[in-house]
Amino acid sequence: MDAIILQILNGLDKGSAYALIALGLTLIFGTLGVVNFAHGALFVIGAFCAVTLNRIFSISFETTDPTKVDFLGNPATIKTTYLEHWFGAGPAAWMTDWSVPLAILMAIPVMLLVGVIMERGLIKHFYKRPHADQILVTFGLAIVLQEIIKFFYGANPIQTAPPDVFIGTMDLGVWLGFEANAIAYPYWRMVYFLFSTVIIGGVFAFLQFTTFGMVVRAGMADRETVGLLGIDIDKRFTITFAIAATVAGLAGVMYTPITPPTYDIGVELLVLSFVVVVVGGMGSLPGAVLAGFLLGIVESFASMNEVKNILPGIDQIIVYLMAIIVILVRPRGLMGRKGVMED
Amino acid sequence: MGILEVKGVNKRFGGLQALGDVNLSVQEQTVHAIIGPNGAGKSTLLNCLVGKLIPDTGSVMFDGQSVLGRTPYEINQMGISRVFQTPEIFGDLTVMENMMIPCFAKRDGSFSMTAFAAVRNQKDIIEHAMHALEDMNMADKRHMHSASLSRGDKRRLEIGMCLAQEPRLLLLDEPTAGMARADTNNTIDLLKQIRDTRDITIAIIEHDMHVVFSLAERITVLAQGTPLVEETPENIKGHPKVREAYLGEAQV
Amino acid sequence: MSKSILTRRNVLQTGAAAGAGLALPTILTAGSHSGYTNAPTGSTVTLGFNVPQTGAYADEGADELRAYMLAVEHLNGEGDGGMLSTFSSKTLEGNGILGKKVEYVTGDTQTKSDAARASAKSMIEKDGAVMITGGSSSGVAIAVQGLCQEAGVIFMAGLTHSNDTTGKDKKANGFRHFFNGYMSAAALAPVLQARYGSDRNAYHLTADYTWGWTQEESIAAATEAMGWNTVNKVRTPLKATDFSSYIAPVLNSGADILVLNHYGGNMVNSLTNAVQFGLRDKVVNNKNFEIIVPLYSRLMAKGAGANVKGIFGSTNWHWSLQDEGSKAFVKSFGTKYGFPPSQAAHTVYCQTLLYADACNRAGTFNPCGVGEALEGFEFDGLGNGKTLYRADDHQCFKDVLVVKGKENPTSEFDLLEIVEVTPMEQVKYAPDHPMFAGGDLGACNPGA
Amino acid sequence: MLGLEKKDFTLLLIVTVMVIFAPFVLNPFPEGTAMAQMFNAGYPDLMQRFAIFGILVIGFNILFGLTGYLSFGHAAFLGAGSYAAVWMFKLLGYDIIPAILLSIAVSGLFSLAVGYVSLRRSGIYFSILTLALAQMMFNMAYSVLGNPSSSYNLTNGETGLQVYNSDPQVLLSATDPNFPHLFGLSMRSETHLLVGNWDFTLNAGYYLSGLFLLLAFYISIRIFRSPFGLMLRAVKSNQQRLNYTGLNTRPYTLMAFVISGMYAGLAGGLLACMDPLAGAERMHWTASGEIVIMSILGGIGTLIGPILGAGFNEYFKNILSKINDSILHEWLSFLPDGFEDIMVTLIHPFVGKGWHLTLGLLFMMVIIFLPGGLVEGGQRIGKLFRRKKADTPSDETPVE
Repeated sequence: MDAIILQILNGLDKGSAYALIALGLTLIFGTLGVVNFAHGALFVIGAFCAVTLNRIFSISFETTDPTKVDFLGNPATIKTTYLEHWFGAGPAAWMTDWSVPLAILMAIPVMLLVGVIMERGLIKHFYKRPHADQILVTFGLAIVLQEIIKFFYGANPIQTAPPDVFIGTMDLGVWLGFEANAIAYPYWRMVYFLFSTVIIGGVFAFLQFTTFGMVVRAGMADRETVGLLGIDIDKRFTITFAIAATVAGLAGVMYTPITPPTYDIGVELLVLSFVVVVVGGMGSLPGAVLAGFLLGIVESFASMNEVKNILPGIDQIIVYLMAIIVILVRPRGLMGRKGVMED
Repeated sequence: MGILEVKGVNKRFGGLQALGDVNLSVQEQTVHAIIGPNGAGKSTLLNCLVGKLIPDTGSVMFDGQSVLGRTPYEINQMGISRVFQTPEIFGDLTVMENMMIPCFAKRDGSFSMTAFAAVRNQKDIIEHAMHALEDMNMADKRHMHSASLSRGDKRRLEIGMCLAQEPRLLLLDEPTAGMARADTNNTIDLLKQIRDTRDITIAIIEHDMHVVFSLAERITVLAQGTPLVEETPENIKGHPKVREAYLGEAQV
Repeated sequence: MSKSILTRRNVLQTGAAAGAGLALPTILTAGSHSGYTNAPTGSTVTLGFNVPQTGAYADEGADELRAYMLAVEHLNGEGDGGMLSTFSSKTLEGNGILGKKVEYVTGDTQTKSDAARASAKSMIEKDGAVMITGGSSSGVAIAVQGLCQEAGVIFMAGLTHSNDTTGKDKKANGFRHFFNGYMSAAALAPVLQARYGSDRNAYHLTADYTWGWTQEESIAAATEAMGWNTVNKVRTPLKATDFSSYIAPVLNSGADILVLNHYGGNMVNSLTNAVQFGLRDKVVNNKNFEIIVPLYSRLMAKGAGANVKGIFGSTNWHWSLQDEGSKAFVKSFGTKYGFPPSQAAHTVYCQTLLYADACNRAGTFNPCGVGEALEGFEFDGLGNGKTLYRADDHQCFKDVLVVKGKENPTSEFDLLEIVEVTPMEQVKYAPDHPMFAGGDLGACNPGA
Repeated sequence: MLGLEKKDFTLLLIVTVMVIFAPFVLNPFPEGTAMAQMFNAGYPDLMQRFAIFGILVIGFNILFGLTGYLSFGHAAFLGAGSYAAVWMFKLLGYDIIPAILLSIAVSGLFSLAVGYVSLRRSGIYFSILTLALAQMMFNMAYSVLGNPSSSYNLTNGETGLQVYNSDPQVLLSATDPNFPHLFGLSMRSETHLLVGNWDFTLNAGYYLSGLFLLLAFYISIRIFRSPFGLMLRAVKSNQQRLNYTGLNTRPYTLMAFVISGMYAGLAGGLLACMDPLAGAERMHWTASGEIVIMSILGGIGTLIGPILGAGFNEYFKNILSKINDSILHEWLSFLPDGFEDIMVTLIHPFVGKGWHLTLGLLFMMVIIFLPGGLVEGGQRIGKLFRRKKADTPSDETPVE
């Protein structure tokens, strides 16, 4: 039982990352009608915002300490961060410690900008082109973005720790009547789950309660009509794209302490998030969220030894299997409307 | 016994009764129009005839055989050709190639593995297609990219493609919708010519009364998914039920 | 026609007199030539450095490339000479190899066996490389080793840790300086026993591919031999990034040791996740829960950050070693690039020197001659103490380092501390050991 | 001739001449020069790749170019073909005929199964289905089906399937070369032609691949010009109209899928003949993406495009990945010192380990500005020269 609860928690945690990516993907697809294969790269850009802020905080000047030696036997250089120099040791330590949450503040403008540039500079020109062209050009963009990141940050994973207070685990089991430490779950993973629920809730509230959101929803339901209403579609498309980019980016920022980011995780996540979108139903926002969590949980269960002993290797293919079954049995996905993208 | 017999067809979409107990009999070698106000179920009925939709109950017989449960291409091979509201042609192909495809369908059936024959050696097909183009007065346009044709020419091409299959029943779905008056009149003339020169049955769904009264020999009026009357054009004009259904529409 | 591979350079050599000066074309068939593949003709010799430049191991590949360029400098008599002065064999005098200046070409393995072979082939066929070296994974090493055997050039393996490279898949033209899974296990086991006792329950998480399997087998065998119980062996997909669903079952499995048979990004992620789940703070069976990473790499340890602290593993070499050879190498590498070399850099540097020295001693670049010179060669001064290139399987036997993540690193490079240098005798095994059985070295192939 | 109209026959003739003289054309620089080092491409491995990937992309073009169905899992059939061929080498011996026959058959069967399932959907659903099925095949090949210690080691996992001396090879006779061969002619045997300082390599494996390329190209022309090909183009243009014209699209698309799968199988088999090792990575979905890239670079739906695209991609991949800083310095040594360093720094990100970036950018440029690929580029240039000539349309539509 405790094993199952743990896997559900893991599934929710993975699922929240999937859901956030799929949410943006669906938003873009539903409003702009564009299949964005570069969406995984946006997650990676977000993740590297956190890495970058961490690096910025550790920019330092060097002084020589003649009493110590470095690995070559030369007098050691002591690095002092400008942060420490300017703000003093205490605040500097606090800021470095909280660099991941602080990176959100940096990621929001960065991601908005990236989104606007991407949409205005590239995607815009592909609204009228076939879906295959959209897939291909964004696929190309994904390669380019990931290679740029690799050029600056290398190929190895880069560790960014969560704030100290979130290191360690929380004993959830005792609340549920299990013995101590039977169900211990890392704090940061719970933070991530809460964070993503807040973001998901925020996006839905935004769409539900603002005029802008209303237009977006109307556009997702019937693009032609909204086009006829004389609303400045172009501007709204840009903003929608930027919001979707930001959601993916924030998902990336907060994910860095869970698994250290590498330049190429976007590709893996992209395939996954497309599966999520398809399972949820093309163009359905609640579907994307639901499918994200569902897929996370299914994936977690498939990695359990009890399951793997019966079906060896099932954890390697479960995601694809889900996609195949859903597309064949129910092509509109869990919550999609009939006829979307079916030609 | 008509060539097309629709009996007791019902179709519901969720809570909406799109078609309610539709009975319809189209006699061989007549022009039969199905009219009705918007939302009367004309398109749903048409889709039930060509295999796109399957009615909940009832039967649709073509020449004594049921069409229900058959796919569109099977129904086409039985002898029903459909002309769409907006012309559906192969935009990436030339006019000639467009015309050759129904000729192949007529000769080879729904599938044939002809990967090693050369199209240019199919003399019978080329001849057939050229005839069909000449019938439509389009032979001189055969090298044009069909996407670059005018709206009226696209319509002609589509009708020509349907006729090239020598169907027994030609279904037309609002063939003049969205057309300028001149184009509409041309299309009417074309259809008249087809009616008068070929052994063919035509069922036409139309909104434009001008078209209907120029062509049809029988008219079925559909309202709220149910046939109101089936009559000759003369008798339809003053029919009270029709007036009621079309209240406010000036043409009647 | 002969079935041998023939490339441009050696043909030019024989054809030069007949063909070069004449306007008439000369036709040469492979049969008209004898010798060996890519015999250098002019005043230079070309080596092929085949390292991952793209993909997950690109950083290790870059470090290997740095070491190769350093080795070439030293062989050609530039720079400070590095380990040339500490190497026990004294044939290298900074005048190239056999008096020929060393040149090199580079290729990208992409850490894919197909791509690695294609790139090696291009270096052999087009650039006339007489030796191929490099690689950062066992799959690639085995694939390229097979190619070099067929093509008739020497392969000096880079970072490859699978038992199979000098076991089931060993080849006469291939040589490995790096240690392997068995040696890691043999070196680690006594240390682990001393620290953690002999009554332990180990849980293995293993990357689901060739290297992972052989390492899991080696470690499980060695730890079981000292009394440990293996609770479970779980395979994880190679592409996994979030290991939470594999870590969570460990919590209540009754295990008190977690062995991570992971390398690269897998290792960083699984270790990070394991620490996240509080495994290191757990007490199971009244013992502190411990994590072991059998194969350590400093470059990767950096990615895992503070999570490596206190965790045991093994490594082929580490820059903090204080023997003369290591010091000389660290000095020249550090001076040139500004940071200390990785174990991958060290191993490829040594391989290049060893190859050059073997050529000098054999008096030829012929792979059969070079192979003979390397087989059974004993040397010292390259950083791992007295080392033997065993003739039976072309595996180097040398001291293995048992390391643990440093608790208080003094710099960003100071991540591992050496716990013990396990002597060569302790990690040695018979050539026909079951874990290495089934292979056949075959005869050396000189190619054309 | 050969059942082709004049224009197509000319095209076939041009390709034939290209195949025959590639070893010369691709080695324009004399041996030993810096230019030769970098730009000469006339060595067996690369030329074999030109031909083999040409076959692969020609096949892909029959599916994607004609029907518009974008498969993101085509590399799986290449891999299946390679595995089949290596298994033939292991079981029977190094004769390539059974290997190639089996690789075509196996890929044909795989593509029949995959096509049957995925062609139930179209558009992006089709793409995702093919991607998912291919990734499942890749994952199984990479790990579960490749464990040497298990009883079902079909693929030898990460290392790749290869021939061991202990393999049965029941048909191997003592006189056979210890390498894939055709009636005793090793795929590796070569003849060198020395002219002045030039050295041209004529390699058996390349010419065999070239022969298959010509055959593949010829078949593809026949398919393009056949009623079947016309139907496939009609599928791309308007599937609805085709259905309502009495044609069943499913068997057409499925046949196209299987044909292109068999092309991929042939390519996979040939790859194994040139180098008898089959690695799982050639099945990964990014490898499928590369096939898509090649066909777009060349020009989708054109006859010659696939050959150009495959050649272009393989050539630049090979050249770009091998340029390192020392070579850059050598090239730019004519520049003033400081300027040389700046140029090297500027070019550095795009070569060597940055070759992915360059190809990615190039690919984007082509999609944005030249949707018809190299063929469209060629046509645009051609138009500039032919402006004055009156356009006389021929009786058949040009598909190039």
